[in-house]
Amino acid sequence: MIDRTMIDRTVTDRTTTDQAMTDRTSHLELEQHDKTFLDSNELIINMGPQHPATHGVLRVILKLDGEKVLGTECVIGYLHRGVEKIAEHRTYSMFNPYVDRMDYVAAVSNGLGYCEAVEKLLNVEAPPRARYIRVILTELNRLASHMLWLGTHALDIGAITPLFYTFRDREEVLKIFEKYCGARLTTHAFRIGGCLYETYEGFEREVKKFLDFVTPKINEYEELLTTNRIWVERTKGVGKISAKECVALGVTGPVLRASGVKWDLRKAQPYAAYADFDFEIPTGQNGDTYDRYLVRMQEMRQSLRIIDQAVGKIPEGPIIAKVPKVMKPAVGEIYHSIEAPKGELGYFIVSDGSTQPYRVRVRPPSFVNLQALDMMVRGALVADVIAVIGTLDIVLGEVDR
Amino acid sequence: MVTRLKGHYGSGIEANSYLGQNFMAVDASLIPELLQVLRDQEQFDYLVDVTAVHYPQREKQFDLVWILYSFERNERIRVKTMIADGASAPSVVAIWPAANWLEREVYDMFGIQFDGHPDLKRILLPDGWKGHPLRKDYGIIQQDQEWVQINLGIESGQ
Amino acid sequence: MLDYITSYLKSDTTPGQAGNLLWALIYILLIFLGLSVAVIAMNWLERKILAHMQVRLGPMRVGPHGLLQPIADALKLLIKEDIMPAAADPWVFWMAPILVVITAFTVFIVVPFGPTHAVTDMNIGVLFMLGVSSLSVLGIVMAGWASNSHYPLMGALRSSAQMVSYEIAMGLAVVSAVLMTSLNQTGTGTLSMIGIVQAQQAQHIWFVFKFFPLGLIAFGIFAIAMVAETNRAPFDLPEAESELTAGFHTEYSGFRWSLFFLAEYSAMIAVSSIAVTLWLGGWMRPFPTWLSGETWDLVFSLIPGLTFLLLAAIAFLGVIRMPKHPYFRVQTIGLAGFGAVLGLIGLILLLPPVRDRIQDIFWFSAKVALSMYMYIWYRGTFPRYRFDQLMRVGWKVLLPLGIGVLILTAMAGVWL
Amino acid sequence: MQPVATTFFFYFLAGLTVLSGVLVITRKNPVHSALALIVALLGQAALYLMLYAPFVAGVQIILYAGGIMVLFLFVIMLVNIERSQREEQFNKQWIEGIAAAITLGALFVLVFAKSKSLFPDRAIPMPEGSNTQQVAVLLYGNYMFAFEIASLLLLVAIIGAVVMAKKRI
Repeated sequence: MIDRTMIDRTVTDRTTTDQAMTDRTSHLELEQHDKTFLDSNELIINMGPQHPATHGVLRVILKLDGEKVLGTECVIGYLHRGVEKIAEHRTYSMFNPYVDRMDYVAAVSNGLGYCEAVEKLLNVEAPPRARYIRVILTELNRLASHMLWLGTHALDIGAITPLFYTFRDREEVLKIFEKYCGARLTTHAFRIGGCLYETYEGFEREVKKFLDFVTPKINEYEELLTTNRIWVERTKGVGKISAKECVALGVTGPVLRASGVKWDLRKAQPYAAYADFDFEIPTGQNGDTYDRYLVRMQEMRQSLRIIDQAVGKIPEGPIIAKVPKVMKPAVGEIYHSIEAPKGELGYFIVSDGSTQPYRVRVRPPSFVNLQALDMMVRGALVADVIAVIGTLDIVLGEVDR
Repeated sequence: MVTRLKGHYGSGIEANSYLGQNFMAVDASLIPELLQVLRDQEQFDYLVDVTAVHYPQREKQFDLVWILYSFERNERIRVKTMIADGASAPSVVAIWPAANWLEREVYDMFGIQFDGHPDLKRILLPDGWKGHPLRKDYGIIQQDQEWVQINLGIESGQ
Repeated sequence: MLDYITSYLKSDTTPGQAGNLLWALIYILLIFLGLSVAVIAMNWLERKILAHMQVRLGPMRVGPHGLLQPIADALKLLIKEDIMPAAADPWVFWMAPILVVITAFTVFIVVPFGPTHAVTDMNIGVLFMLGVSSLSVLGIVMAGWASNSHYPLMGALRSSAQMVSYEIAMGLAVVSAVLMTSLNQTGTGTLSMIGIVQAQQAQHIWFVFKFFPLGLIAFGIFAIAMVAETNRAPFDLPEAESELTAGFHTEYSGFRWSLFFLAEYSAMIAVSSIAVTLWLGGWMRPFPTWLSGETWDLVFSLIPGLTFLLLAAIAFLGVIRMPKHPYFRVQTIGLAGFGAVLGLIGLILLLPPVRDRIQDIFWFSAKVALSMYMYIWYRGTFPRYRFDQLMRVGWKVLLPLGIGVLILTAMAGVWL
Repeated sequence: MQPVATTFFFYFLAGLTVLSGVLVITRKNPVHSALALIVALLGQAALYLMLYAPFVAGVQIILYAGGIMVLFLFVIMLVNIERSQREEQFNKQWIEGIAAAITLGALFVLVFAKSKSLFPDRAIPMPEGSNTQQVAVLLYGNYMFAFEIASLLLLVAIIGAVVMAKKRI
């Protein structure tokens, strides 16, 4: 009875008067369309910050003509915690757990990006065994992230069942994380220079077992949705974005690939141990919500493929490189980015030679991708806004940092 | 590429590399033009990030950084420039629409004005907030007490 | 007194037609009670079935297997604060849920649970049901408007457009079924609910199989339109939770909200009973011609009692499977008691005088229950339609199809 | 069967209908007006029922109350009510209204006075059982042509509405 419990989370934002809303949206210029005498007034709707479909505390101000969206404005920052400011007051290794709290759905990826960036700054390399473990955990995390996305996206479009299926299967990933490092969500799995924990007894066997378990499950999701008429109608042609627009707006990740750009940082600028594995970059053609869905489903299969290859040949050896206890990178700056489940996740770190970073800038994929929302939903219907927010796969923790 | 650009723009450009990553320190006056050239002629069609670094000791307090990427060449480049506090930088929204929110965030966090930005206002912090938190002189637990008291109705956000 | 009751039971007319006010009131009371129980049971069943479709357990805490959950929920709703938005239109806001509930319950006076088990038999039975249930949209529109808030208003707009559109397709499907009733010697059809079932009895066929596949298509149109008409998934746009938070009842709480809930479920039962009456043979048992004869009559008359005994057996299986921990003692006893009640009902239903009387009601309810299960199934399976797609389905698919079926049925009726 | 308390129900329903009719023209809020109109229409439907015309009553409910009034409300809800309330109201025109009422009343009185010659002594009571069938026979038998003409008129109205509402077709 999920929809009944949601009722308590009523939307109306009582602190904002209509007047203030009109002021905020005054810049949303109206498209001139042929007016007839039946045209009604524009309606300004405040979607969020507490709304079941905005995935957290995103607030979207919609300017509507009936059900048609004339313009949107995102109001973000409700979850702003000043991660970048915190970084300047922590040592390099103390800041490591904080990055998990940005994209809390894909915490392992965040940690990987940060650790690799600092490693680059320190000019050390993680040992091969650590890199393999990193790849396995990161890909498992990508699976978990995509599963969560699929469940919530389907829920937004009205299919309530996939959510429970994906959560059931995501649970298995989280169990592996828990066994590996004791945490399920904000894992802090990696350390600068490698990994802190050796794989637990039977890690490889369990991961293999998970692979066997999850492959039919992904088929199951696809059975539920891929050819479902309503699903196809709701997603095909919705929120179209072309490759050119994607590039111009800096949109990355599955959204970019669904528009037909075969670009994945794991291939383009391989990091960790990705150069060793054989996998494909799934792409779409139309850049609509359906293609993004297909691309992510394919990506899940590719992740399985990578894990399958990695788990079979984890090299022996140390799991952490020799890094000083007190890290003092030389004065300089570095930008390192990885392919997070949502897109390009970059860290720009400036060192002043002390134990604390002088400046850490996170390039959040969700933040940049969310920018495309306005372009994607103009002229669409309210229901499409929900579908597009879902398909952008934003995590507000990362948007607001 | 750098030599070509240098030949064109003279001494305003200083190319460098650190740990295998290329960056250019550029005079602020060259900025919109150079970035336009980088996009149009050198195929840096993807603006990865716009950010800034605050050096309060310096005369020109801010380093403004554009991180660019070229799909064609699979290559990254950072373009840096120094601007003084209170001075404004040219906006690159016309070149890359992606810069819209990124520049708003830089404005929000550092207070750097961008000329030609279509809608420069705070993005992460509330509209009426005073201060720019990523400046070095802004303390880590510092807050706009007045805003907190008026809008949240509590004594302190801590 | 006893004579009075038996004399009534032996009569072959509904209390409404006989002008028997007392019996009519008793029937109304029975239907009201039965509906309330059905809504409560439906609430529990929907949560359980949906939960099991979604690899969950559903309610498990209140009572054995959550059997008391709906009652706990009802209590919670009754004692919840009743909030009315400051800017709402109080009068309309107050009227809306009442109107919705009244319409949802009024339609049941013509629902024929058996040849005589209806409050009354109206000459315009089907028309009455469609007309009165179409009034419920007024309540929804009033609720959405009176809340004076954007989301309910959009929900109300959606629902008015949706219900008006689907009523047309629904009407066409109904007319094609009504046409089939005129296939007799006199050539006159009927709109009376009882008359329609009697026509199916006379023609020895459920109308869903009549003029195959015409009856099936008409039934399909009605089955789709009735889901849209009751605002259920995949046509639940007026209360699309992920888009409009809760649609027209966003601003309602407590008792008023529970009235909407009650009305939604009884409307589902109402439209299901129209479908059952028109196409699925109403109170007729399955295979009236294929498996006819004394023996089969006896076998089918035993099914109601056996069904309840089966349910009781399932309950006792649950009792056996209950953990043997003192903590579960109350739950075990409760479940055993529930099973015992079910078993007792089953045994009573096996008694010859009861089972002959109860058969019609049982088969009718069983068919309605099947339709309700379909509702739950849809909800577990389908994503939600978008508004323009919903309109397209209604106007461009169902409406032409309905007209086509109507014309073909008329032609088939004339020539076959 | 003999209906119970016919007279009471007649006056009750008639009073309800007239009262809500008055409310329709006196309410300032158009939604309230529309709701009052719905009550009037329902009262009318009940009166039809008392006249042993269940089919007409059913059609009255399904078409007017359930269909047309919903569309009315649909449009009214989109109108900015606060603005429309500030505008000049028609119900301020007392003189015209009274004049119209007097004229109409005079007509009614005239008809009532002369009813002996206008109508047959007693309307033929329709048998309750097959009312719908009789309506059908009349509509599709005796008045087939008029019925079809009316449907053609409605078709023209639909096309006209589409043309007026949509500039691009």
